[in-house]
Amino acid sequence: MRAFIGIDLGSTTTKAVVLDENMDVLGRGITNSRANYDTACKVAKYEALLAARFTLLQRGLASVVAAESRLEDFLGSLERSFRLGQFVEQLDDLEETCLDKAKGDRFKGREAAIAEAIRLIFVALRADAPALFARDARRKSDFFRDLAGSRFMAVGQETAKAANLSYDMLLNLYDKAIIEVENRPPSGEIKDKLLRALARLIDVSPELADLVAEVSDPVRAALDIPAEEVAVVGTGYGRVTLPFSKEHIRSEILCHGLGAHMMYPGTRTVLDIGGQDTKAIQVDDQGIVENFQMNDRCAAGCGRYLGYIADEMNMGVHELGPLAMQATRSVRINSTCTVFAGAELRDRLALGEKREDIIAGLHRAIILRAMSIISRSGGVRDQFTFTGGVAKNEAAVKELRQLIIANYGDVVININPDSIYTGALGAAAFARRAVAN
Amino acid sequence: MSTPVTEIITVTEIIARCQALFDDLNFTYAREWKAAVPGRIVVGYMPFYVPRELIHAAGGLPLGVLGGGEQLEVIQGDAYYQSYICRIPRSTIELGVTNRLDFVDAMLFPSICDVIRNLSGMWKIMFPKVRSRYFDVPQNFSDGVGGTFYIHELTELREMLAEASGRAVTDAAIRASIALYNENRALVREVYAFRARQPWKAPSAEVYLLMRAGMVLAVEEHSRMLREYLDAAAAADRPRRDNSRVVVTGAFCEQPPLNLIKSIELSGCYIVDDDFMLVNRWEQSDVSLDGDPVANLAQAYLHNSANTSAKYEPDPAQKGLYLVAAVKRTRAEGVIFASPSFCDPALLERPMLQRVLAAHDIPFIAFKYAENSGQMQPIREQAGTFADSIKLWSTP
Amino acid sequence: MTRTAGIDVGTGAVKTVIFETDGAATNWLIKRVDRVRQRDPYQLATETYHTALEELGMRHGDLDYVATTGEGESLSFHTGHFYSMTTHARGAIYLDPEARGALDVGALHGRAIRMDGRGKVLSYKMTSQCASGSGQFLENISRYLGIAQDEIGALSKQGTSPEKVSGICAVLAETDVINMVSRGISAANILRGIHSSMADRLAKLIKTIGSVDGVVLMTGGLAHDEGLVAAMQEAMRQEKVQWPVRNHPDSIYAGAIGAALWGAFRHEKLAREEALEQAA
Amino acid sequence: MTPPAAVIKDTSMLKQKEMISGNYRKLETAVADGRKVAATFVPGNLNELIMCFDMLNNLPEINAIQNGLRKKTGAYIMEAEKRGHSEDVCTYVKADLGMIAKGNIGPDGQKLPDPDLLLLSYTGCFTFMKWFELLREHYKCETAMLHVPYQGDGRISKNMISYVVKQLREEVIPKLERVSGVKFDIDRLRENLARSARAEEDFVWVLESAKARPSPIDAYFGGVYYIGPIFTAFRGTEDATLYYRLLRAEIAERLAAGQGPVTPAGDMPAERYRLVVEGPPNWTSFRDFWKMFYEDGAVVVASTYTKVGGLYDQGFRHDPDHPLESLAEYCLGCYTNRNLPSRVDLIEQYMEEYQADGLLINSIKSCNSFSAGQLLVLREIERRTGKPGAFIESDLVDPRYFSPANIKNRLESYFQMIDQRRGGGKSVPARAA
Ligand SMILES: Nc1ncnc2c1ncn2[C@@H]1O[C@H](COP(=O)(O)OP(=O)(O)O)[C@@H](O)[C@H]1O
Ligand SMILES: Nc1ncnc2c1ncn2[C@@H]1O[C@H](COP(=O)(O)OP(=O)(O)O)[C@@H](O)[C@H]1O
Ligand code: SF4
Ligand code: SF4
Ligand code: SF4
Repeated sequence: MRAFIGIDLGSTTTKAVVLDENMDVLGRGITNSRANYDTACKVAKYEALLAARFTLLQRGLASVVAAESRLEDFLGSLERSFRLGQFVEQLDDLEETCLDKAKGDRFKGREAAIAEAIRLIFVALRADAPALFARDARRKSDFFRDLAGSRFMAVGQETAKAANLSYDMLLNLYDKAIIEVENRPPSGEIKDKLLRALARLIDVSPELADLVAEVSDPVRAALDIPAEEVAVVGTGYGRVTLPFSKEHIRSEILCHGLGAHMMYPGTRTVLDIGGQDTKAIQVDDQGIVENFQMNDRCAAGCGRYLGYIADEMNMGVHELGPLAMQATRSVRINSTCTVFAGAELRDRLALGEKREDIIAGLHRAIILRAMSIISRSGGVRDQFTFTGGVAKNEAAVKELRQLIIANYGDVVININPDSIYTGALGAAAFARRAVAN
Repeated sequence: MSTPVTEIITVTEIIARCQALFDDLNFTYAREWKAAVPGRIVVGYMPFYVPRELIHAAGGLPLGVLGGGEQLEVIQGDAYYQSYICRIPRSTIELGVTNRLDFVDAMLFPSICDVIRNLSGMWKIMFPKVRSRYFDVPQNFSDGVGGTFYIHELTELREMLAEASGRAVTDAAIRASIALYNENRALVREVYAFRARQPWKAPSAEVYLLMRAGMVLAVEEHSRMLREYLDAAAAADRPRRDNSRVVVTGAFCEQPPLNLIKSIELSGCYIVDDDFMLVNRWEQSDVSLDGDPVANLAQAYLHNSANTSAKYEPDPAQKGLYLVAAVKRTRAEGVIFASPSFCDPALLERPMLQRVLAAHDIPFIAFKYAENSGQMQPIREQAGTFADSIKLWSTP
Repeated sequence: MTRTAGIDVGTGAVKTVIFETDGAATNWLIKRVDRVRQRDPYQLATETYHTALEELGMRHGDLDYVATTGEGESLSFHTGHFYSMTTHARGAIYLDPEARGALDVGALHGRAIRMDGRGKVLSYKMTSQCASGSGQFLENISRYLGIAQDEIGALSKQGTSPEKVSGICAVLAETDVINMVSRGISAANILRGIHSSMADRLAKLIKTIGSVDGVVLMTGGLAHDEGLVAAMQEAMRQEKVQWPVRNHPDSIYAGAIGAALWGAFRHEKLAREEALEQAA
Repeated sequence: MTPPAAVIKDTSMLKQKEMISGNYRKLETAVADGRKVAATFVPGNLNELIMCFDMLNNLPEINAIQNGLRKKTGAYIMEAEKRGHSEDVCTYVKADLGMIAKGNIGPDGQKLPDPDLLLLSYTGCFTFMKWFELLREHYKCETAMLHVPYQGDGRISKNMISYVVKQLREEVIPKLERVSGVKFDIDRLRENLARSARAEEDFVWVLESAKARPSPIDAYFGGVYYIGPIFTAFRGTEDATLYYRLLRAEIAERLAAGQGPVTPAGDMPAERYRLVVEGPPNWTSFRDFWKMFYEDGAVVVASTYTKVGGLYDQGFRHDPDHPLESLAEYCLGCYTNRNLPSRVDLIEQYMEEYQADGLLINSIKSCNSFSAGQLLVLREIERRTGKPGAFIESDLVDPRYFSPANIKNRLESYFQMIDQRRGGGKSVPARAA
């Protein structure tokens, strides 16, 4: 497997895409960005290569397992088993690190109580884990930091009360530990881990044993195909600090333009709303950037804005869209300042407005800002493609559709479930080109 | 006045009418006014001084275009302006590109600042079919120099209007218009004086809406409305609150959101004078009706017009005294500088005015706003602190 | 004898105090601070107020004036509301009789206030909308770095080569900080950098309010951050401002104290006016 | 507009440096020498007239620029803001007021004299008027106001000329006579104007040399040096005439040799992109800003900033035969006094005549006069020429508003975009997994 990899180091998430020689996407991976850029890239790449393995598995097994649904089911179970294993491993690491942090003068005399509390919390966390990775389970996020964090806080509050310890202190231990844990790069070979996951799978789902036996050889064959990382190109907000040389770095504008063009060759206008920037890009029929505009130094109205709101309401980011969809009207919100979003929210709640209506208003505010940036870059031309993390948010998409149609008439609007990977896809294409030329 | 008893109109009704005019971003009134009689023209102008008499004399409706306020969603307008430029030009462009001003025959851009000045050129590029004119006024106030220049400018404007309306703008018509506007200005001054006497009877948000109506209504109709309001407000029974009295200044162009005006009052301040929509009371006493009407307009501009930061003050000793005079006249206890963010004329003037106030021991506070500001908390906080200190320190 | 409560409803925390005053003598009966933490601040304020009353064995009717400040304008059971600058000025003088300036730094705001000896606000300046110099920002960062609130001060003081944060914006500043971590800057230097950037801005704020005839007392939640206090003192030295800046163990209550004391003042004034009216 | 030390060491440059420091020296000793000082602005300055009264000329904008290049303005701006000026307003004003508040020490480190007259020739920007009202409040000296009307319809009318001439006669000249104690002599003015016209001729030749490929000059980063004498205290002097003669000879040599512009890093290697730039430069990071261009082979072949103090390349010359009228026409014709449609036409003309690859707008936060409407200018130019445009934002002398990473990002993308467009590029649709 010759792999051409694009990595998009964003302000909130880091994405990787693996292409093969024919420019086919083999795998995509994502993780939260973090202080250690190197790790963020490694994790994203690791995830993308993992996904690529699954693509290879699927190709290898297609001839062996005739029923498509059965194959899907098997691969899905395998992936969940893999993720659960990884999650538990990281939980173990986190627990150990927490205990390690609970030493020193500040904790004098309370060590035993703290250790016990931590143990209890992690017992609960581990007990929860399988449910998180059950079939069709809804997760608040896919990142370890968010998953472990939200459970830790929920369980921690009660545990602290019961043990008569300060909750702030327990939270602080978690904060101290998580930054270390998440900055440790993933260890171990994908292949070995997958094999272990396969073994576990039989333990939990004995009914799959036949199938597993049946596919064992093609699985091994697929896992044995060596992965050769031919070229890696980096882009994104953090690109200047990427551990790559200058020739292996492209501006995120070019990558997004090219990525969108690859997904939808008819694209002329691209809107990307990421964590802290919003870009509107005009491309020609070759995917070459003709014009672009970005938000200026203010981060108002970008993805992080939704993050702050979600935090304020104690929800996951991906739950905001569905909530806003329940609105019956939308409250007019003028300020999209991220930092004051919470204050504004409280203000409106105090005035008796309904939560869903306010949230709908906040989404509209974000999209209005994006509309201005689009308009500044030259308006919307057919076809229009919406990319970036916020494209996953149905309420944002709904407002955008409405406004695009109202202002630019009937244009094709493309939104891809994988749109968050657009920049990385463009980067991967540049990687492929670099080798071709 | 002999208003029959059956026709007594309440404050609520008048203000509801004004609010409806204020909310109507499609300018239905002006559209209907124009459609009612063939040959009528509508001439838009940006907030500030323009000689409305000439427009009226040409059979036109002067239509104040005061931006989009807080309700307009600015989508395309933002594409034309950087974040560090005030809001009013972008919402005005939005009004233009969304065809809300498509019935306007000519646009005037008064000489107030570089932003409006450049907007006049943008209008020429974006709406080539509309007559648009940058309306310059002299900063030299001697009759032979600035006066002569200004009479020329007025004459050019007069010609443009005649061309637009297809009829000559006669001296007699101008004189008749001056008379109507003299009457209107007198009524406006009366409303202001009434509020300064009994601010609890004429809440600032009401007076504001009433004056705003004057920017879009025919002058005759507005004068009638002012008269009705004066009667109705005097008759209304409204409680008097323990508020302090303030003059608001700096808001002569981009308008604050109505909520801001309400917030100032809610947090304990009665506004007893302001500089919202100065064009309503630009000439400070009647413009003469004798002789050459254009020369009279020029005279009034040079020697008897409102003071504001867009006008040069030739006499350093006089700088800012108009504000002190306003405070004295209305017995205000302080001044609130409320200016649009990024408004160069207001913000550059501010420190000079503040020093004059300080020299006269007049307390003041200052804040900035945008026409679509949503957060009133900081405003309430500052106006409230101002009012608190009067509440706590006044002697019973 | 006048009994009054002061309730300071903030975005970060609700502060409640109850006072008993008799002429010039004041007796501070109780103090409470509750972090809002995603709860309804009004409900929180109501609850805290009632538990405080209970603890003192009092009922709502026993109080002569319940004064709110901060964002408490629409708290249903209050007698009157005073705005934050009014109350912080008064509270600062109560805590530190030499105070003629107050620097209130809370969850989302910073304000510098100059007052006279009676607590009358003479001038003030507030930070503009952008919020990187606020408690919320510091809290987010320290959580990110895994540092507990009580560790911040000491750690920051250990910083030897502070790294300044550029941003006006808290969001971008957070990214700045993550960048710093990635460059291996120590937590101590990062915190010290944030403190000194904040202090720079706050010192400039103080300079704009004119010459303070006494001490500037830091009030609000961040007055308890020794790292910020130290940075503040340093910044004032660098800006060559003579007025000493200090804090007080009860600084966070300044707003609530001011509200309670102004409540008493107003109550007495109103009573006098009523007496005057009755006499007439 | 002296360059930071050791940038360009040509004879003309040395000459200019000597002229500028000479002027500062004269200002420093003005009081001792008993010379009267007029403060005035660059756009629409009446240098030839001021010279008739033996007065010295102190330009606050130039002080702000010089202080900006020396990175002193950050502190001055803070000082002005501390004294109640809004963070929103023009930083030239604040840099000037801050400098005065901190003791009025000029860029050369010597105390500047208080002006005897504020000559407010108010051209192309309302801020000037407020600026001098503020200075008047401080110095309490005489102020002469020359109101120059705006070319709202894109033309200079007779009414405008006679208004300006009348003000010169009745307001400005009498005040100059009174303050200086020198009687106005129109023949002296004629001589000065004749010298101006000669320098203007050479200056225009230099600007137009950029039509060649490669261009021997950078008409923006280099251009700001070339405009120095003619835009400031030297127009109408013998020195200025000489400077432009020297400069022209030097450029002629480079042109003949097929050389590109001189940059702080020596000769520019190869010309890759030819740009027209609209808007003033940033001064606090001038060198870093310039570097982002020459490093990538980008040359500015025409700029509008070099027209703020007069549009000589459009044929205007000071005219000794109509002295006051020609001063009026000069003031009325400065770049920012032209309406937006004329500005667009001018830029379009530059794009064509100088065969540019695109238009870059450096939008300045301080300056509404330039900035309000620039996004429409960009759009119009793109529409009319089909060439790509780019938009960056910075400020004149406020270091807080120069974000190198941001600007670099945009420039880089812009240059890559021009390249890609030239190269065509191949279509690469992907197949989804
Ligand atoms: N599943 C989801 N549902 C809704 N919003 C999402 C989802 N995933 C990410 N987002 C939004 O996308 C943003 C991140 O977008 P991304 O394009 O990855 O930004 P960056 O490249 O700057 O890191 C987040 O701040 C969040 O608001
Ligand atoms: N002991 C402490 N040390 C440091 N910071 C503190 C402490 N207590 C509170 N804070 C900070 O103070 C902030 C709350 O301050 P406060 O003045 O109550 O703000 P507000 O009035 O806006 O609620 C919180 O955001 C918290 O970060
Ligand atoms: S608000 Fe101020 S800056 Fe903006 S257009 Fe009006 S006068 Fe000009
Ligand atoms: S704090 Fe808010 S307004 Fe300020 S830069 Fe950040 S997002 Fe923008
Ligand atoms: S606004 Fe522009 S033209 Fe006016 S003084 Fe400032 S920089 Fe100069």
